[in-house]
Amino acid sequence: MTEPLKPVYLEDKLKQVRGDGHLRYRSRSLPTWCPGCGYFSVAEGVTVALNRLQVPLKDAVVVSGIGCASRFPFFMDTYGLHTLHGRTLPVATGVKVANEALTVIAVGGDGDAFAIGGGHIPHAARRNVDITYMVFDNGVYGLTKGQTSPTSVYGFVTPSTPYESHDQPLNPLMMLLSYGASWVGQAYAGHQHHLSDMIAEAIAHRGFSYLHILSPCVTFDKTEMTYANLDIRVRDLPADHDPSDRLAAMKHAAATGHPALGLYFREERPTLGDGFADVATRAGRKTKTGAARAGGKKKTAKSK
Amino acid sequence: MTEPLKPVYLEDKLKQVRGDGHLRYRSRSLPTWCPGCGYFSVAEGVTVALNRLQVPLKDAVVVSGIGCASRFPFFMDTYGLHTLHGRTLPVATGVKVANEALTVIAVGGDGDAFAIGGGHIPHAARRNVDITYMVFDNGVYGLTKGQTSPTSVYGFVTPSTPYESHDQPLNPLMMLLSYGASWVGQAYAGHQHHLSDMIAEAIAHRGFSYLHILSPCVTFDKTEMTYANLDIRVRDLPADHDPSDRLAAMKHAAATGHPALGLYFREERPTLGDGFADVATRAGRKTKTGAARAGGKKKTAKSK
Amino acid sequence: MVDRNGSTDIQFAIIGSAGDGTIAAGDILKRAMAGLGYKVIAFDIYPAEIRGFGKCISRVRVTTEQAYSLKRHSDVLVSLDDSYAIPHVGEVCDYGAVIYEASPIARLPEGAHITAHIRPTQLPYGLNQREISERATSAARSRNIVILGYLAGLYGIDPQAFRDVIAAKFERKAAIVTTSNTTAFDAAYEVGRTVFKLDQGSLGEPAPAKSGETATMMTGNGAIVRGCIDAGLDTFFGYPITPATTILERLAAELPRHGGRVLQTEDEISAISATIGAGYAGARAATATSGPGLALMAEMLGLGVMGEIPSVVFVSQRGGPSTGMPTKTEQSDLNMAVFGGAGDAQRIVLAPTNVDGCYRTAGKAFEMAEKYQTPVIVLLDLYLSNRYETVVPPAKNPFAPDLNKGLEAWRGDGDYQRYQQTEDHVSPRALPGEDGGMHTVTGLEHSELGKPSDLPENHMAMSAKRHEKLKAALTHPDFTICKRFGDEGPIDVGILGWGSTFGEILEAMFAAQAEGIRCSAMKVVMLSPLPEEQIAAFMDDCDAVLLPELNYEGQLANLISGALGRPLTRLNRATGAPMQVEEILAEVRRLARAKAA
Amino acid sequence: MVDRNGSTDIQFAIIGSAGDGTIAAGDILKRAMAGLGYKVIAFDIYPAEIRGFGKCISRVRVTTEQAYSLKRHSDVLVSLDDSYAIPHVGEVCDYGAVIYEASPIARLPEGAHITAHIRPTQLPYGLNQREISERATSAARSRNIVILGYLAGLYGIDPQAFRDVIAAKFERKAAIVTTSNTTAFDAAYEVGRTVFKLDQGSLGEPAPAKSGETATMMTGNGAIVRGCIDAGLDTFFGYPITPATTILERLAAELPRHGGRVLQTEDEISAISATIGAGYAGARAATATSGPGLALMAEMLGLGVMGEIPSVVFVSQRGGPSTGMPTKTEQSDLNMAVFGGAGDAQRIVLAPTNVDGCYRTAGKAFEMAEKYQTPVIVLLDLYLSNRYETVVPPAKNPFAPDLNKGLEAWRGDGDYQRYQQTEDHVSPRALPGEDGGMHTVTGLEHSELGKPSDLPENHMAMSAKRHEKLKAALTHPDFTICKRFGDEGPIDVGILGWGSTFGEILEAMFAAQAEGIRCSAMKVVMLSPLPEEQIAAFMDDCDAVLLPELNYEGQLANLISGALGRPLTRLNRATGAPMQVEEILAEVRRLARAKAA
Ligand SMILES: Cc1ncc(C[n+]2csc(CCOP(=O)(O)OP(=O)(O)O)c2C)c(N)n1
Ligand SMILES: Cc1ncc(C[n+]2csc(CCOP(=O)(O)OP(=O)(O)O)c2C)c(N)n1
Ligand code: SF4
Ligand code: SF4
Ligand SMILES: [Mg+2]
Ligand SMILES: [Mg+2]
Repeated sequence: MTEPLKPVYLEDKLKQVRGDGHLRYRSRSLPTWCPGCGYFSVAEGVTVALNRLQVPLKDAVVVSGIGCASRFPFFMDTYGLHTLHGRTLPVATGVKVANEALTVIAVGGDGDAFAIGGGHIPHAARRNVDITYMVFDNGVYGLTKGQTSPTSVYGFVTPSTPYESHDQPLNPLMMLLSYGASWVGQAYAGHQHHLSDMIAEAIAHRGFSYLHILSPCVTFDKTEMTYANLDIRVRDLPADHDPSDRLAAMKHAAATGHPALGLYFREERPTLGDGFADVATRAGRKTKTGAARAGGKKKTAKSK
Repeated sequence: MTEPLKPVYLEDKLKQVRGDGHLRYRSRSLPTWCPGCGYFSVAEGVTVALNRLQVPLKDAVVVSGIGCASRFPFFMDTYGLHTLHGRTLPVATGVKVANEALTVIAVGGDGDAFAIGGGHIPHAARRNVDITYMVFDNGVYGLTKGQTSPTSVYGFVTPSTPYESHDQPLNPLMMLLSYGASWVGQAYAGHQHHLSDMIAEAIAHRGFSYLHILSPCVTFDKTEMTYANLDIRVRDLPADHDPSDRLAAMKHAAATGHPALGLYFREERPTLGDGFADVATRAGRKTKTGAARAGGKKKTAKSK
Repeated sequence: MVDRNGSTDIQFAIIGSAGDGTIAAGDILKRAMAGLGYKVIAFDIYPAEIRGFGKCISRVRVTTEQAYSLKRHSDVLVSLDDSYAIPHVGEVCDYGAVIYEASPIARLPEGAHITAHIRPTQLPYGLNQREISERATSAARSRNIVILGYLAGLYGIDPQAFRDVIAAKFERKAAIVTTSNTTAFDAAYEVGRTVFKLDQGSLGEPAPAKSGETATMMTGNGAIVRGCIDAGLDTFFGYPITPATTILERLAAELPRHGGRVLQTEDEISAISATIGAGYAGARAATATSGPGLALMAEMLGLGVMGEIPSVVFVSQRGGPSTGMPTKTEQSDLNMAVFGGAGDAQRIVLAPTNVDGCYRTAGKAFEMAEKYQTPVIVLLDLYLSNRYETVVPPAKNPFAPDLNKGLEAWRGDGDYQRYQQTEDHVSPRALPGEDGGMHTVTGLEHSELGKPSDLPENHMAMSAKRHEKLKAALTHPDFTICKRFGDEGPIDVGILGWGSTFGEILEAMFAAQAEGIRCSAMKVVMLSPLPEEQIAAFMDDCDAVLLPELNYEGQLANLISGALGRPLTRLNRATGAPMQVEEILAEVRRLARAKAA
Repeated sequence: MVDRNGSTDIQFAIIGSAGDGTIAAGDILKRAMAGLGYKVIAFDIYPAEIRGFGKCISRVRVTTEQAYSLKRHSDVLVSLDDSYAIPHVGEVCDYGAVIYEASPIARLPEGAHITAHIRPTQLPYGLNQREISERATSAARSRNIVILGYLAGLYGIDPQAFRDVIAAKFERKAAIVTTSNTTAFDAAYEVGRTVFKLDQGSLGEPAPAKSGETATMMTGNGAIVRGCIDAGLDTFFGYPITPATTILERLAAELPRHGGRVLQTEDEISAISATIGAGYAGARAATATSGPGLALMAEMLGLGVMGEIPSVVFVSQRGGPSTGMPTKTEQSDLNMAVFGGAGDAQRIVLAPTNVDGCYRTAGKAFEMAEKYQTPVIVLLDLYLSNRYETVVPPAKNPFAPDLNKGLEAWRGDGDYQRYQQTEDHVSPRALPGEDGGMHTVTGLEHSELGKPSDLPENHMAMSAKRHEKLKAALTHPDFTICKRFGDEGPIDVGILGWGSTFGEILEAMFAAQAEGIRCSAMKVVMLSPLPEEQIAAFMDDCDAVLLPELNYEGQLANLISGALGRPLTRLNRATGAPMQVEEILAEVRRLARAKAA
């Protein structure tokens, strides 16, 4: 892991890289996020990662739910799908099942993921859908102006919990590990280089990759998940951590006081797409008999 | 743990215990389950447990979702609420929040719990709602006639997966442990005495208790989660397992080849009700000023 | 055996308990009759419980020309369990036959036996079901086969047709199963052939098949599956729920052979979400559910409307509200299909009225979803989903393979506009993987470019676009959005109808015409957008308009009255059972009399 | 400053960018005016983005008698940012004032300056906002306070009223904040007081308060919260969503003081599920959401209908479909509120038309839910939820504490029947914890005992029970289900309306009457069951009936036409903005002319 780096904003970036092509993954819509929001680092990270992997713009689809985090697709020059609150993963699954050739990146906030969307995560993970899921965890509901979220600290005071929240926060990394996700990692918006690296790794993984990104909301959380707090608290995963050891990963994930950054777990196993291929074989797939195939579907030729 | 005991059916039971009051928790509706279904053992277990704990009939509420398992409330002589597929836990939470004095038992099948209902479990667990949740896991959709479920084995052939299921099964125990449930245990319908004991313990626990019950579906699964298979595969948790050690519990939960029965984890921490009490104090609770209180609400006097 | 135009029309009802093989007997019967070239319409009723006991009824109507509904009165009742059959003896028509166990094991008190319930005008046939079965197979298990042999003998039906179906049915079992069942069948056939015949007559010849046509028998859900496959369905995401489960199951078995993918999702929200995701990516995508599942899909269907993403949702209705009566039929999800979304969320809603219509509607639904870039809901109901009819599959695949107005239709200057306002209100739709078409689809209101916008004029214009484009579906090629039957010109009583109930409506219309009432019926297949013009024209012709439907308040009646601002007479039933032809007829008579008076 | 019956009627519009304190200025203005005893109606518009820039408008109408809506034309426009204000100069009426920065930092090209847009009939007031602010507080930050001081001086409003509100507003901040802001205010007040007045007049006296009444100012959502508390709300489960979030937030702060419990759930499905669970257990239970959340609640509301469980759902509508326009108003969730469930899932739907109505409807919703054992949906919309009105809270809590027909009403023999058929179709409801009342509630169709049943007669009878019991709500004590305003007897044009739009309808009606058109307006507060009789009687009186609503197709129009089988004229807008009085008036004129012709 590299040294902390201050977040970079698109405006600065624009000046800095005019003409070097780095920004070709970004749309001309400037992010509407608050200045200082951790999400700018994530956007930068995705840009770096896509550049590094040279994913063709036309083949990348960014799928999101609803929230500040989920505004992300608008700021990309790829295909995008800004869905509904919590439905990021099933929609992304549909996209991937329809067209295996696409690089599908699903993003959302902690509320989108673990509150309203929490029921879908185990299934995307166990099916090993070949997509990348990045949760931008700011421990708060940004877009609706600052209510408590499933990852908020115990005792958080917000407009919906004015007498402190009494819910124990969830532990997303332990959850994803228990679901059987085939790639699980954690990064921090304050460590730009490491974040970009992790995003590239997550996208490159064949199967369901889950990247948890700690990302301060500078507007609605001035006391808990701030840069100041996180800068002090985050650690690297120990160098000797074996990412094929799920239980060891669990142990590190349990140590929430000092969130460890890095790759927790990785395994290679058949993806959902592999499953479909196997089903087709077992079923004795014929060439398409439907009119759709007989007539030759333009789009099929193009996109698959 | 006690020796295996063959399941007991209500009809036999009826003859056996006429007049000894044991059956007073059971309604006069005979279960509509198939003869041999593991659920008869669960019903027996709940009856034994309620007898042991002497919960007043009028104060027990059994809440369920939809499925064969969820038919359970109809066979009880307590209050019952047969809700919707997957909504067992939030409805049960509402019941408990409305009236702390009730003993709330939530039940459902593996599909009800981990497919459509999966999004609610983390939140009931982290809030530590003081209810007991029992999932009757038969690894299949019983009521809809035998489709694959989230806990079905890899490769399961069913009407909806005629060319084998390609989804990795979920691990409910690991999931519940990762959610922060304050009591997690496992029992087996084929081991009646142990099952009854575990149910009693689960109900007695103050906080959210999760009991996973392995229970064969004799009609739609003749090959996988059968009595024959499970009788051989199940083990006791090692005697030296420390139920306050969440990571040790995880390790045992991960060993799915030989499901271990017993108490995986237990901790005492404030419940959702405790949280509300704290909020009331912080808010400076007045006596109720609403007309509802001024006028004196009959039902309040009665039920709270 | 009512005679219609001198040809065959006979309805069998086999009644027994869940363990008796009742449904299996009905299945063999209808397949044998269809094999002989008769038209069949058949519907089974079974208990909601998974196992154990409970009443099963298999009703099979056999005709020369395809019938529109089952009849209230059966011509033949076969009892495999008298305790269940006795309450149904009354439904056997005069000169109809009642076949029962001649030597019941338990001796019943006088008057409790089924024979005590048979009217003098009905024809009683005692049959030693158990004895014949035991003699042939040394078990009583084949009683359901025995009654089939007897029926074949009694009515002079070619026994080979039955033997073929029995052989096919037990193909995967040990050979001995087929042999012993055939033995039982043959023994009973002899008994039936030689028994002293009462007055029941024998069957007319089936109509010869038209050249090149081979009739096949399928259920509504089966026809949906065929329609999906012929329309080139790419992906299907579903979650089991009665009575839609068999669509998922049949597709799971068949679609992979045709290059498609089927996934059982974790719930209905996931199913529709994945369907919308796949639709966005260019697949022909569908899901199937019943009322409770459709309720869960309401929010995501709204994204389909707003994002203009094609998708098809098959909804087989059952008794509601809530979990309701999962194994009973009803037509009460129309409100939700048409109105069940946040905001102005218009979509296309179609409801076929028979099995053949299921096939055509399924395929056309994909065409419409793609052409008008919208969710399409196809409303079925349990009675239609599960009933069998003989249908003649089209010689040529009737569905268009690709109606997407694609990126190549984009003609503007500057950036590609996913939501460009065009003449037909449909915009060129680029698919992921296509260069030059990158854009973001959103559930937020958006500009032509697809960027979020909350400008008043934009919202008004986009709302208009989303509504107006659907109107073109009213003239979608080769699709019947509504159709008029019966008398032309001035009409005493017109009957409007939708879904499975239209079969009973047609039968009632024929009966009313036979009584000299000028009667006409119109089926409405496209329920949203509503064919207002055609319905108004029909109503103009009618002195009175009746709308029978299987729900409590009259959901289509509300819809039509709301759109046209005109009253009509409602006939509503919420019983879980199909509407009775007689109920409709009685109401038609009443309206005709009221007019005459 | 339009004169209505010789009393005050002045509307201010303050326009600036998100960082300018525009909304805060409007807030102080309306509180100060309300403190002086004027009636206020106020509505703010702000950008959808969390932060950064974007146009903010705060409109405050101040009157002697409570007004029904904002006016299209403001009497005073204050610009804090000319680039946003310029497009709005046109909305200032003749002889209205435009107040702007006299010494802008950036020198604009001739013609681009705001003064170039002021009509000769408007009164321009240049004010050195920045300079006064900087002189008083050494920062430009207090410009929003400066304009308030200026307004007070200009219109002769008691400055102390402003100083009090400013002090209260900054109470929790450092004392210096209050002091410096007050200094800025006072400085500007002097400037306003002494500036050469053009023709704008000054304010009339507020009407004296009726004895014992203290008016207070609240939003629609604030009034909902008060109604909930006064009705004895026990539990509230909610999930944040604009524009309903503030109900959750306010209740979270206030309900615990009154012994109630508030929980932010993981989603809307959980919120309604817990609400239904709590309702089953005997609590007064509610949740609040907007269209997308209501869509998710559709299935569980069905359980409430089938299980006859009381619950209250507040739905504040926003622009749809789908995520739509979260910060814009619309009336397009009516379809879903009334029809958005599987099966025949009738429930009670209420829609208040103003802030005072929000309070009464909220409380009565709990009474009705309990009395008729049913879900009750209260439809609000963003415009109503967020707008401020002065209201006079009732002296005595107007809501009944317990209307549950409890176990003690059970009179039958044998086992307690939860769903006993009774005269009023409402059955005695035992609550968990009560001995002798044990039963299981289910979403399956059930017998009177509550056991699952799919018998046809039972389903018909239970469907009838669930529908018929709701009719009693039409005569629920002390609740206005609909109400007629304006002329009696034969009417040229009648206007039907619902929700927030009814304010504009009333203003249009007054204007039409002033023009000599015989005009009457009826607000429909209970939308399900529909007050058919009263609406029909109203329509009988009218030569033409107009129904203006903020959606694309006319959702209430469909409902009324569907129920009554009668046509009416629709006026639909889907712009995200409140309807304009002038649009309604134009349509009324057109209909009146058509009649005359
Ligand atoms: C069905 C539904 N419920 C609620 C909302 C309102 N809503 C929008 S964003 C959001 C939460 C955002 O929090 P998070 O997912 O953590 O994202 P962030 O804004 O913090 O990036 C909510 C509740 C919605 N749009 N849809
Ligand atoms: C919303 C909804 N979707 C689907 C169904 C159909 N359904 C009923 S039970 C069931 C699954 C039952 O499986 P499980 O929860 O494992 O319970 P089991 O029958 O095995 O005890 C399904 C899918 C339903 N009733 N409601
Ligand atoms: S509100 Fe918070 S999460 Fe949203 S853009 Fe602003 S800083 Fe980022
Ligand atoms: S189908 Fe299976 S789970 Fe259902 S009652 Fe029968 S044996 Fe039990
Ligand atoms: Mg967040
Ligand atoms: Mg199961």
